[in-house]
Amino acid sequence: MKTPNNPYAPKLARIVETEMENATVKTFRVVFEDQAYMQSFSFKPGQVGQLTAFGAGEATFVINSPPTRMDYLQFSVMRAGEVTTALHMLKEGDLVGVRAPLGNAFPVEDMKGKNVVLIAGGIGMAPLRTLLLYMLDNRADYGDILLIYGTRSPDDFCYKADMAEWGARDDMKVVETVDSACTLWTKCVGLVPNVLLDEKPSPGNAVAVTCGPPIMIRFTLEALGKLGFTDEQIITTLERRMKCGMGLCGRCNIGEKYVCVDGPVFTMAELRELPPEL
Amino acid sequence: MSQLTELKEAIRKALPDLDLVLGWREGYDALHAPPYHIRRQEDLEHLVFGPMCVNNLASQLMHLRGKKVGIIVKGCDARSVVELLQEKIVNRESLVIFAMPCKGVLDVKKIRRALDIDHAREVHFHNGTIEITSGDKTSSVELKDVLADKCLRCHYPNATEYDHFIGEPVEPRVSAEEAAADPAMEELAGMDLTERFAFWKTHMNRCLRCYACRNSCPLCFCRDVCLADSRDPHWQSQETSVREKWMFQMIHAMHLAGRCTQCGECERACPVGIPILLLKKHLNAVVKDLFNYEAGIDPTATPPLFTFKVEEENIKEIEL
Amino acid sequence: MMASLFIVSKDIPQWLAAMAKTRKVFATQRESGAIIFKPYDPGREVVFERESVTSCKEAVFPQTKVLFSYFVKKNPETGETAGVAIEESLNKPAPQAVVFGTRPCGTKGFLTFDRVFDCDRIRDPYYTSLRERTAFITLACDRPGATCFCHWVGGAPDDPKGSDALLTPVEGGFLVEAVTEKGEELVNEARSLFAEADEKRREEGAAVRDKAKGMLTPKPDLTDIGPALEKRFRDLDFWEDMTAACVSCNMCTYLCPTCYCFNITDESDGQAGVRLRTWDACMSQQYSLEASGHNPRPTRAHRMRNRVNHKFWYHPKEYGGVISCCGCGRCVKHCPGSVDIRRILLTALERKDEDAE
Amino acid sequence: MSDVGGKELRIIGFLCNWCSYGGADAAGVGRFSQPTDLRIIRMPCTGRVDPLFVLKALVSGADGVLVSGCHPRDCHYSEGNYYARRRLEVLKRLLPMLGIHEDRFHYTWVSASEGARWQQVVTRFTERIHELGPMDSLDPELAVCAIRELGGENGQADQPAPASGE
Amino acid sequence: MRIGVFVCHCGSNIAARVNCAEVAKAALNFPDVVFATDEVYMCSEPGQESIRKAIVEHRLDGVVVASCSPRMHEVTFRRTVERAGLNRYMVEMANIREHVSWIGHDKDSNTRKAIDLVRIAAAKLRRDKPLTFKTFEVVKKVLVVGGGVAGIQAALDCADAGLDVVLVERKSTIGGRMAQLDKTFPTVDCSTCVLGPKMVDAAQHTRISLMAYSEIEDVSGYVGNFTARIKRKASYVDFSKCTGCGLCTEKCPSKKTFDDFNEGVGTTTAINIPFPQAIPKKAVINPATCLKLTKGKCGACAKVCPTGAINFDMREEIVEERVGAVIAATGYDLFDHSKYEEYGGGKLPDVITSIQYERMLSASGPTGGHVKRPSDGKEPKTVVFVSCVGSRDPAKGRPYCSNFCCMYIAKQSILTKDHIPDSQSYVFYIDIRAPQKGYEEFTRRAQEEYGTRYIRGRVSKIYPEGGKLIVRGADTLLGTQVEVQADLVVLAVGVEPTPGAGKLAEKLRISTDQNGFFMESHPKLRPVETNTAGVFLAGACQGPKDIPASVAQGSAAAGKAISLLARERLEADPQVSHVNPKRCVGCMKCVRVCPFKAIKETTGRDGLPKAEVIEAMCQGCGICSVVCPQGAVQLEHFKDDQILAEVEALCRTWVAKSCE
Repeated sequence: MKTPNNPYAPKLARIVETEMENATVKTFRVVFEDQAYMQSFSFKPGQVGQLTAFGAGEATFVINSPPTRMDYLQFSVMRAGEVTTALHMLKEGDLVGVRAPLGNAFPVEDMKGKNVVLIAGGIGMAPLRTLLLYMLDNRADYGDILLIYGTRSPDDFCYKADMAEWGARDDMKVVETVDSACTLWTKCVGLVPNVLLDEKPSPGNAVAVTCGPPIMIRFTLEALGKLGFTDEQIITTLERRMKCGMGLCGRCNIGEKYVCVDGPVFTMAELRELPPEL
Repeated sequence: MSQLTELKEAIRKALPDLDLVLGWREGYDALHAPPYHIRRQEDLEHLVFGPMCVNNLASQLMHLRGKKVGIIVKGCDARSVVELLQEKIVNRESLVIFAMPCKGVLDVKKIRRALDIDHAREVHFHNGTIEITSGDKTSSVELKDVLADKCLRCHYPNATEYDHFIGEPVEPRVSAEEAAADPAMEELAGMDLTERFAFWKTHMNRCLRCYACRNSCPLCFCRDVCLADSRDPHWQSQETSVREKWMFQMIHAMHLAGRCTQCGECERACPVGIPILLLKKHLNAVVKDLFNYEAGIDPTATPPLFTFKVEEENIKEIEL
Repeated sequence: MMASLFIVSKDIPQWLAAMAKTRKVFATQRESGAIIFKPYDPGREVVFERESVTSCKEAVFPQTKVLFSYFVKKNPETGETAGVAIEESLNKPAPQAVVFGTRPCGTKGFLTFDRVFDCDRIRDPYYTSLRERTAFITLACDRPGATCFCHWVGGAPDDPKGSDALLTPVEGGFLVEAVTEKGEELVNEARSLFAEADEKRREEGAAVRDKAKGMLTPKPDLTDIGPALEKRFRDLDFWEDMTAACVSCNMCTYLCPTCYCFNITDESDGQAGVRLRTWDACMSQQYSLEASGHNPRPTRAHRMRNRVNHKFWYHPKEYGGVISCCGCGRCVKHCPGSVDIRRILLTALERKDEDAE
Repeated sequence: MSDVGGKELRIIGFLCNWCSYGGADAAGVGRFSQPTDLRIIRMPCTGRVDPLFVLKALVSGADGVLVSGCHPRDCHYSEGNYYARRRLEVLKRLLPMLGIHEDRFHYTWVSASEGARWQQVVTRFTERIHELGPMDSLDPELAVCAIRELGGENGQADQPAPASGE
Repeated sequence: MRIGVFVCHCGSNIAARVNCAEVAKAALNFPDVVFATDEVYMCSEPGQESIRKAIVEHRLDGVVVASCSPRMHEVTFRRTVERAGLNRYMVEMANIREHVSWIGHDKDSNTRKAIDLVRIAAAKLRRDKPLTFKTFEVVKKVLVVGGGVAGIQAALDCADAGLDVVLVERKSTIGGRMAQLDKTFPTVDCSTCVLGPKMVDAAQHTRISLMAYSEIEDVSGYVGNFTARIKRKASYVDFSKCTGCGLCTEKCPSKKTFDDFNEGVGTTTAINIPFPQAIPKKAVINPATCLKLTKGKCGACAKVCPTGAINFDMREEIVEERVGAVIAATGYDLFDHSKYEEYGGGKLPDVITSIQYERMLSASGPTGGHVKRPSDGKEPKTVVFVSCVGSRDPAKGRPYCSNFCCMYIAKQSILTKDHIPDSQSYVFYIDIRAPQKGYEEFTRRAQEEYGTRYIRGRVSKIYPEGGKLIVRGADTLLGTQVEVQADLVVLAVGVEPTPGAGKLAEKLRISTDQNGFFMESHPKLRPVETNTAGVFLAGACQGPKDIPASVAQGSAAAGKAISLLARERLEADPQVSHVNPKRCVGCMKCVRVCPFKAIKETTGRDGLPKAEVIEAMCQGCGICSVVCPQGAVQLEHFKDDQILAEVEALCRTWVAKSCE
């Protein structure tokens, strides 16, 4: 029996497809069992969901498919702890629980008409994927799109098929980079912030969205500053340990803001208003 | 020169070479003396020492690894330090021990039971009695009635390991044999199995899983990565069932077997008065009996469960 | 408010028994020297003389709550997963409950829960289902202790906010005032036990309350506590000194009537399982520890900063200036290190004009 | 000798792989009949047997726990059973203080060739547990209740789950 | 996870007493089990094939086989799942034959038990992880400890196979006990003639480096990568210069030195070459009796030495060798018969040991091959041999049989007759043990052709009387007391481990049996292996054995070492402990208890101490795991969670049942 609007209760969803992105990241495409719910389901790019691996628990992931493509919801799971390990064990046809959408989204309306610089590192590509696909599906609404995506080594890239497709498009620019040179890699070599400085995107009428490991973010922010981007023009997403996903359980707060409801998307200007506790 | 002045003087001299010294300061009333860090010479003015200095400062040492730390110890606290030295959690070279001979510390719960006081504004000790001023009322009680149980049976009032010994050593209050006689243990021993099972069930039912016992224990230095709230390994669920709570106390007790110095911090810390020290006292007696070993005496010894003898004199194999 | 009534002390058990007929009654009882809330048991004495060690959070926010159970159903022929049955515990209605003998500070603490769990943004069905069915009969405080500071945070020893009925101890018994309809109902159910309180008793009651208020120590002005704490945010030395006595246990938060943080964990055998909501504590190292090993609040100093800031800065900022501390003093009184949150506040206020570093 | 007195009780055995597990195998090979209450968990060495496994079993519903390994001096890893002996002896002496009969737990040494001895150990231990009867139970875990209520025979979930842990 | 359960009937071995179909049916309800079946023989080719097929068809991640003991077929089924593409550790077994069907009569109880065993196997499997081997390089060199016949054989076989060998011998010459023997049974051929060429081969082999007069100081490391520190004792003779000419021994004035090689039959000089065929043939000074070393004067040897090899300032030195395998061949020592008061307590000069007698029989021995009574030098006419002196005598702490005494007694009685044709030998024996090829015939020859009189019974007393020794004993066959007036009594003293065996066992981290002999890994199937990987046993150090058995074991141990080191890299068993650095607080309790020194202290990223397992050294006992209070050290495949899952699988079922 279900209590209406019980925010703790996950909805059942079936895994329709899985894909190993790299050694530690597995992508799941899921569809709600309740067809009506699936049809009425809506979300905004950047919002997250809680996935339940029955038997292990819940963990938070961004919905990295765009709301413009609702055949399934896509989540990419990096194996790190108990729940993610349990999720990795799941196969096509298995059931998961989903609580979504949670949190806020990228300001896709405000970004309309602007040039967009996407800067991703590692698994940080996941939230940018949904944003990018959303923009590509509404291509006319946005200006120039530049994607800089860096990983440690060529094997670590996620969404390799997407990358190939985006790289082939002439209405956006893709720069793939790896931290250090290696054989058979003919594309860019260098750390993301340095590549960004080389690319020199203009801050004029632009928004930069960045997501990745903390160290990359730190230097990327510095680089964006050098390029002339203001705090209002820089958007990032935060990660915190989360449990409830609705601002109750306490742990994901930064000052009075809860990453799970007020985030995960923040502009740098917003972050500067919060206590420095990252 | 009073003992406190002497102590302050010793710390004053040592402080320049140390990151901090662990001591006690005056608390919100005269019966409480919370631990604090002496970093600067001027911090010394808050330093107090006396029967209200109940906390075992050795519990703090785990947090302070990597620093050069001074610590003020009572006799029983020193045993915890010795144990930490044994287990290499503390490096002797980066520790300066100021030993204070101790005549016993207060049990605030006993005072609350004995005297109806709300706010101990002033506390004075006159030979054998404690005089407490609360509001405009002053009442007194015999010190022996409000000392912590462990102090009534203390036979290690003086630290065995130290750099500075402040004042004169005090005589142990009781002999080792008298120390072994423990009314609480005798009470538990007097019960039959069913009664004991019920005893623990009742007590554990009250447990909040707040882990004050664990975190106050100087030897539970793995408190941040404790099995009780770990998912990998997954020993315990977060349920507040008697089963989980009791299981935790079993883990606590077994992990302390042969290591516990009986400082009593676990039991003192428990907000709901669960007599958890009983299990540890019992295991200490077992360890003493089996291995003739007492924890916290010799910094170079190996606790008995981390070693063995090919022939165990005191373990007789029992055939079914 | 209903007119004052009077009940003699020895009739209290009868009142409790009357309420216990149809409700779950929590009352303060002594166990091993500690006064705690336990389900009322006619065989056990109910004690009032001191504030209980535990708050009565358990009544509306149980330490363990099964959110739902689940079972992975199999096709009995093939063994393949056929579905997952999820059974929410909400389906079983919670019993009506009465909490008897909280102090005004503790009762008021539940208003913090109300603000968080039952607001425009979200309505937590587990909380509200219990909260709606729970009544609080509060005992006005006649002698604040060394650790009390309800008046610092907008409370008072006789503050009826959040209570359904308020008792005041007087000679031979208690003055009883129903604050809400629910309270009135509870009194009326055993109306024969109560007498109208005469003028003398009412005056005595007022005197008891005034005396208690008079015993309170002067209070500081906490208007600027938010900014003062903000000033100290980067001052980790400050927080380290303030937590020198802290052992980083969960006691302060578990005893606190306003702390509501929780954890969600699953327990399962791989096929059948439960999702549990259990109390959690921001003083625990694992509270904010991420799977990567990164911890934004790695030391007790960081964690204490968050705890104090949350009560006196973040929560007021979010909820119109209301401090989420009820001043009951449990965290001070029972802390194994006697960490005094008041000292932290006063020191922060003292240094509010001083910049960090 | 079949079942000891009808209804089976709940006995867990932790056996070291090298000696006692082999001893239990030898008992099987020799067709040395034994009571069937015991469920054996294979361990690499008694040195791996954390006394807490025993306690966990006893508070979780086991009526008896048996640990068996190589005789002293015969440990495959030289020293495992020496450590085990100390730990398990301490454990044995803790049990009565918890209100658990110390006879509910037994540790012993049985080599891979001692099938007959294994038969004796199992038989006597099982008899002893039957003399003691089932262990006093603690409240069942919530998770267990859920399994019971939801599990049913074919996994049909119809019963409501318990409300909470109040 | 997707688990398949396979219940084996084992013909009727299981099926007769367990309802296998019922077990499979029950298993299908267990968590994560998506396939369950029962078959007649799971281990058979079709049985294994059905597992393989099910893994593929049902996309299984792991398999539970309910059948016989894992000690029987775990390896089999690991291979089976590996062939189907799973990791070999993704299989768990439920032992429903040895632990169920063969021991329980009641089919219902058995079936319930079998279901529970499958339940715990599946519960554990859910926590199993694929484990992969790590490989490491090996040092293709073998350390052979002991230069007796077993050690020599092992060294030669290894060297012939192309491995470098370091042969370490405690004494100044190799050859061991066999070199002391005059003749060997049952062929009665010359011991030195047989052994000599082997000794020479060993000395001259280009791959063998011979370190005589040396001892093992300590051994660290692990299979494939041991480091041995070898102590070269101070011989005061530079072996590189000494030619073994023997001039020094002629001039040495200190002639009362105990003659070790001749077992005290006669004395020798302080500087000494044990016997003419010694290899290496080098002189060694006994510092206890050398006048120069004890009193500071003399130096006669140095004066006469033509090569200037004498060096009184020599000190012992430590040599380090890296080796991949170690063969222990330290041989045996002999029982000290002075413990037998009834045989004179070692005080009767004409009661000698069999090895002393052997030296007397030897033509190159101290008596030049003439049998003489030590007391008066007369030729004995009546010789009594007493067997089992320090063997098969639990009262003396020697419960075991020394294996070859019966045979050499027969040999020595035959040789006695050869040397002194008019002599009469008596043998007091308990049983005659002569089971090998030609042995029985040999003992019969002693009796029938050489007239040796065998008396079955223990000797109760030996005492001197009128220049003779009265040997009193029982003849248990006749049931009478017997007294023999003997000229010489030879005690067949039992075999015991060498005095240094215990110490060496510690250094090699191998165990010893209750009698102090090195313990083999399995008495039947792994007789020359030990429980420390890469350490093998040869010869009597493992237990009393005669020459052919020692030689065979030397070759066997060599074979094991050769096959081990034939690989370039070794695989480390992945069932080892690992430290989770996020949980480790650095208390190092694990380091303290590890019997294999396989855990070391390192520094973590936070600069604090952390424990770390050296995987190749870890043997997988899990002692560390139990002492780690926070569960940071976990033994793969036997993690806390895996064992807890097993416990909980049982307990939850039980509790759930009792709730009903």
